[in-house]
Amino acid sequence: MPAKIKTKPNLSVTLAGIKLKNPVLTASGTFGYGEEFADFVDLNKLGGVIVKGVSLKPIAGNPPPRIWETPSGMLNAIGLENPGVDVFINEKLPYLRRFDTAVLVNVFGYSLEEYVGVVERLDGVSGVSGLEVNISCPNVKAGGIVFGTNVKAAFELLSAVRKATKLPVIAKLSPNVTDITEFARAARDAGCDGLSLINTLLGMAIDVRCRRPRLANCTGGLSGPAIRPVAVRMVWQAAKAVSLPIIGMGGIVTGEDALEFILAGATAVAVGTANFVNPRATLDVLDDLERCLREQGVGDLQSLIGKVSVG
Amino acid sequence: MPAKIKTKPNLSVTLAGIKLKNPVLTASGTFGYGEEFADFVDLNKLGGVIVKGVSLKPIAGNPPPRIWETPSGMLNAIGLENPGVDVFINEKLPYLRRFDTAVLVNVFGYSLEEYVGVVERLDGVSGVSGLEVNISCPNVKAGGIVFGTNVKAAFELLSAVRKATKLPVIAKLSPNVTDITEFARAARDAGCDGLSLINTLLGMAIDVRCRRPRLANCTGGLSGPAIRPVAVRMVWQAAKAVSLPIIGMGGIVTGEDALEFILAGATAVAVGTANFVNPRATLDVLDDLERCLREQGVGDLQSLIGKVSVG
Amino acid sequence: MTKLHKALILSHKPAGRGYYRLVLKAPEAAVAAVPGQFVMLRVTENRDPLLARPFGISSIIARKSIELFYRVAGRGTALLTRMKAGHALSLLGPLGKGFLLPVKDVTPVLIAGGSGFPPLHFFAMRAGDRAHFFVGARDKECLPPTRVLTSLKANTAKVHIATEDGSMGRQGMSTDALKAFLAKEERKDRLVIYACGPHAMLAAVSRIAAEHSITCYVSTEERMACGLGACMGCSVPMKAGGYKRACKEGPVFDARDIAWGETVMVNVRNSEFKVRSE
Amino acid sequence: MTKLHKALILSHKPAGRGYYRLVLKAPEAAVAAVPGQFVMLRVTENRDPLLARPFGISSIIARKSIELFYRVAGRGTALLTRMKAGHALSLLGPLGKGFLLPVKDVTPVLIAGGSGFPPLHFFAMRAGDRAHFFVGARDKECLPPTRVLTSLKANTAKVHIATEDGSMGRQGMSTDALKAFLAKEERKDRLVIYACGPHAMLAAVSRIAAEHSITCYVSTEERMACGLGACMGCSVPMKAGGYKRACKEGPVFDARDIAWGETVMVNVRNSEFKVRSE
Ligand SMILES: Cc1cc2nc3c(=O)[nH]c(=O)nc-3n(C[C@H](O)[C@H](O)[C@H](O)COP(=O)(O)OP(=O)(O)OC[C@H]3O[C@@H](n4cnc5c(N)ncnc54)[C@H](O)[C@@H]3O)c2cc1C
Ligand SMILES: Cc1cc2nc3c(=O)[nH]c(=O)nc-3n(C[C@H](O)[C@H](O)[C@H](O)COP(=O)(O)OP(=O)(O)OC[C@H]3O[C@@H](n4cnc5c(N)ncnc54)[C@H](O)[C@@H]3O)c2cc1C
Ligand SMILES: Cc1cc2nc3c(=O)[nH]c(=O)nc-3n(C[C@H](O)[C@H](O)[C@H](O)COP(=O)(O)O)c2cc1C
Ligand SMILES: Cc1cc2nc3c(=O)[nH]c(=O)nc-3n(C[C@H](O)[C@H](O)[C@H](O)COP(=O)(O)O)c2cc1C
Ligand code: FES
Ligand code: FES
Repeated sequence: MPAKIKTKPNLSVTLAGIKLKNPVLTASGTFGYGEEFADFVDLNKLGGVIVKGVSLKPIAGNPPPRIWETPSGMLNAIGLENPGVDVFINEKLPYLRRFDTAVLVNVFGYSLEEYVGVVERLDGVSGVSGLEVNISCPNVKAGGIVFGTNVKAAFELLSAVRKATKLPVIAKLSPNVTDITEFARAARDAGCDGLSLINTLLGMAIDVRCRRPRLANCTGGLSGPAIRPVAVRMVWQAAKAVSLPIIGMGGIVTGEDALEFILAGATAVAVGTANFVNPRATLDVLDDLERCLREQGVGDLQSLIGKVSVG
Repeated sequence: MPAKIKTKPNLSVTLAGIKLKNPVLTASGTFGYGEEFADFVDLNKLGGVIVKGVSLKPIAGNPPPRIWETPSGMLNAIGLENPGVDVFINEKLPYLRRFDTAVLVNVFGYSLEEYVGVVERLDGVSGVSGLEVNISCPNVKAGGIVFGTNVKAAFELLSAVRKATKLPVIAKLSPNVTDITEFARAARDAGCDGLSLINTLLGMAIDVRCRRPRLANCTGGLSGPAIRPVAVRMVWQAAKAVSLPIIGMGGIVTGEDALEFILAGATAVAVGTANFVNPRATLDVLDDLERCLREQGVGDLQSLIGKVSVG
Repeated sequence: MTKLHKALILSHKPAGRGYYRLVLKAPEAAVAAVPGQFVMLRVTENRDPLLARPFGISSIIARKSIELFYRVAGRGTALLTRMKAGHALSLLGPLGKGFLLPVKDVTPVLIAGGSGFPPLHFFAMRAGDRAHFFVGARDKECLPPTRVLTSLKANTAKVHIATEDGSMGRQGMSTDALKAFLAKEERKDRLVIYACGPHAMLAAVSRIAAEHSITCYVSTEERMACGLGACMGCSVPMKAGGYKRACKEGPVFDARDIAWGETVMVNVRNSEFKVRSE
Repeated sequence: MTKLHKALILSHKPAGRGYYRLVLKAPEAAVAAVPGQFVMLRVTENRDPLLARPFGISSIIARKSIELFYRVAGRGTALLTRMKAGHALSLLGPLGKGFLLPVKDVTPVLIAGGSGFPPLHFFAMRAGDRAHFFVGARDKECLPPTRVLTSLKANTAKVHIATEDGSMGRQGMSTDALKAFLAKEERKDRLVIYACGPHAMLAAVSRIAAEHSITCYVSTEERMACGLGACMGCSVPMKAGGYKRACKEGPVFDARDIAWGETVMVNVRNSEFKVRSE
């Protein structure tokens, strides 16, 4: 085993031009707007916060039941409930501004125009470090086809978003595709500054007694440790395909889980479902990650990005 | 809760013209050629056995390590090791013939010709009830593109296979696609008699100490309870898209798991990874399934196929 | 104020009628807790079952530990029964908004169904002296454990028991008993109803309360992932439109604010999958 | 012959030097087992960790129970340590082909490294009287537990202990001790070597055996999902080409049949992730 080192390893990374004091972020929709975790996590300690998805207008979300537990994971169909970008800016952002941490705003819409609208609204707003664009939404104007599962639609959407803001744009890819690298390249060609993956896998569970789906929405997004192997694989494929920095996520619970993503090619990682199980998960991952580096005698996390040796 | 019934519910189903005494099958590659489980399972009790994938020529498989455990699942990269179709017919099939159960032979190849070759070899061989065609293989003659992830390639392959045999042909679909219904329709249009899904999800795990993939093959197939929500969703989508009978699989451990697939639209189910954890898993699922039907006062399993009520 | 605790199991025994009584040492939580609040318990440190399970607080013992009563409803609670005294569980709480306790000269009317009695028992311990406690079940064996009924009798003005088969107390539903009680009661303006139990019962109680224009608070049971207001998974439809989070704005709501119709389905599910998993 | 048992834990205690001693009641398995065979133990009934864990049989007690020694190497073994006597575990076995025990007037040379001693201890109990047992480790604290060494001394002709730091027995590697022993030994034709331990050690031992043209059997450690020959996950590369299954044709192989080079990487992995998970 390599010699341990005493000195604190350097965990800071730069992602899409955003300086992060460490690579541990919060996955969108699993950490609210930060305030919910005030009792557990000092946000100053995190590399950054990716907030719950924000849309141009408020969205009430889906009827319950919205969640269901699955083996080592969970299904959710929240329906992107959120108070809308204006309430976000006026009531949620001020709290986040108080902390010395990067704030990435996850944005979405149900048409290209809605995406552009929310992005323009956030442009130049102080306290916003960058945008994470959730492209796993149906385009209601194009028969509900999901932007993130059609390369052309994804490219057009991301190009429009890119033009609409000066902020760093990170494309959050959907894993429900045949070839993730097509979408990674589309995001690069659209001028995006980084990638975020993976979003949830489309899943379904059925209550065998009343013979109905467990979720009122029928299908939902699968997250948690169960999907980690798929997520690591896609991050690895995307990292080989494009040189954009990547935020890796999907089932991260420990520092070693995070390190898997970094070795696969992620510059930063996001902790999602684990926050529900353990509200201190982000900090635990961070401590754990630092311990791993010390144990391995690694002085700078950067030196590990994409360093998995294949074959 | 509905009244329990005393009489034994009818579990028999007909799939692609094959009569099954019950809907519980063994998933290919997880039950060897039946003999391995002789100490635990009376094959006469099973609806059928889907044997490990068979190719035209023997295949040695991938170098170790070939497996890795993941949360509620496992990764495998066995490399389709098998003794070839002739050894299968001469040394493995005779054992299976001794039992009163359906025998589905899972076949694959690395070119259209290899598929056709093994299929022709099996045509008319006594003791073979039908073929399950694993299309999740790279076509070495076409730059290694996986048949099962390209609709056109899948259609051509399945059409050729269909023409090469009088046996029922069941197409085993890959879940690593954007839209499973495209492939369900391609299989139908190619004249297949049934569908089998899902095969494993492509995944990867990394040993963070030696910075190498956990599998010598780098990536592998994710199976087990972790993937069940994805599998149920795809079976549900495929069943809505085409009228072909479906063998549903992916993480089935209990009778209720099996019932989820049946309600989603599967006519039969296959138990895979669970056989490794509990060699009696198939029989446990069967007993459990019968108990569920009694509890719900259901006299005939057929009446539940695809009966999930949405919305 | 931290809410995450490693809580030592002080006592964990079957309490009768299918319930287990679990006493956890968690001084900070014990001091902070008010009736109607709940805790989230992790039943394993592994990845499956993944999520913590919510349980209402039944009482605080010696200002340092929390008493829970639970019934095996599925995988998580089944696993929980195996945890022995001396073992420590990760406990999150107290969570949610509790009941606001009645002002002087209000007569609290508490009504519990199914496994909904714990928060109301806690209520009775804190402000039960003038309270009337209604509890009902299909039969005797589905009522709360004897030790709970005994404690309720000691801590309230009167316990009204109803069973549908008449095997204990008056025959019929607890809501019938409530109706009868309200019929005889003159000073309805002094009553406030507090209910906890299956959705169908809560809906019925809130109708009755409305008929007599009595203020009514209900404690709802929704599936929860985080218990912290972060996952948006526990939403309850509001009459005013939109949803509120049972774990944050609830679990206690003013009955008039809830859009009862729309959640019936939820309840069917919940009850169904509780049945299933038994 | 059924191989699936619900095995009651008769005793489960730390045995020193980081090992746990686990005694499981499984009469059928106990009667059937031969040295070199192993069992698969499930550490939970839940979905995670999913797979059973393989452990070599260290001895049979009173023809009815199986003795195992294990070290915490990761999540599964960590979980296993929590299982208390009185609890029952699902046990699959005996599995694999064991050592074929030496014919009369053969002197068995047993050599164990790491946590590879249990099957060889079982061997010694059955056919150890003339055996020389070599065991080595980095230091004293990495050797097998004292009770195992004591039992080995009582059941073999001689136990040769070697530690790299000299903290116990002769200084150096067990393979050095083996070489020294072979150098002095005239009747090499009477020797048969049986080895179990880390891959690197097995490779070294098989080289030494080859140099002295002594028959050598090694027991390999591969990841296993089923233990039954069904998953093809445990394959060992053969010199003749292709692979054999450690759980079915193995875990014991004739050293000459294994393609040593190709598996080195496997071993790096195994040892690495053992380190990791400690
Ligand atoms: C605020 C609140 C307080 C509660 N207080 C108590 C109590 O004091 N005593 C008691 O016995 N039960 C109580 N419950 C119900 C209890 O949480 C469930 O019985 C328990 O979660 C079932 O878990 P399981 O793994 O055994 O069942 P499973 O069916 O395996 O659980 C699967 C999933 O559904 C959820 N779930 C299942 N049933 C319910 C339910 N009725 N309500 C909410 N989520 C559910 C589980 O949390 C889990 O996420 C309370 C629920 C809530 C929301
Ligand atoms: C035939 C055989 C006999 C064995 N006998 C013993 C014994 O008597 N005493 C003992 O302490 N250990 C023994 N081992 C090793 C033991 O199986 C592993 O230490 C154990 O599986 C580790 O599981 P874990 O969950 O703690 O580690 P994790 O790293 O969490 O396990 C992850 C996965 O890798 C597998 N794995 C991890 N380490 C090993 C290993 N060294 N060999 C094979 N698979 C591994 C696990 O089974 C699991 O599938 C034996 C292994 C084999 C193959
Ligand atoms: C309850 C819930 C809500 C989510 N909401 C969003 C969202 O609003 N926008 C988004 O891009 N991703 C959302 N996600 C996806 C997560 O950000 C993350 O990509 C996914 O859950 C995988 O990470 P995990 O396995 O660590 O949870 C949500 C996930 C969950 C579980
Ligand atoms: C070790 C292993 C080997 C497999 N081999 C094959 C195979 O040869 N052909 C095939 O079509 N599917 C194969 N599969 C896929 C399974 O048949 C099944 O589709 C998949 O594992 C999902 O089911 P499960 O989650 O119940 O295991 C294999 C799966 C595993 C785990
Ligand atoms: S349980 Fe997560 S918001 Fe209420
Ligand atoms: S462990 Fe499955 S074949 Fe050996």
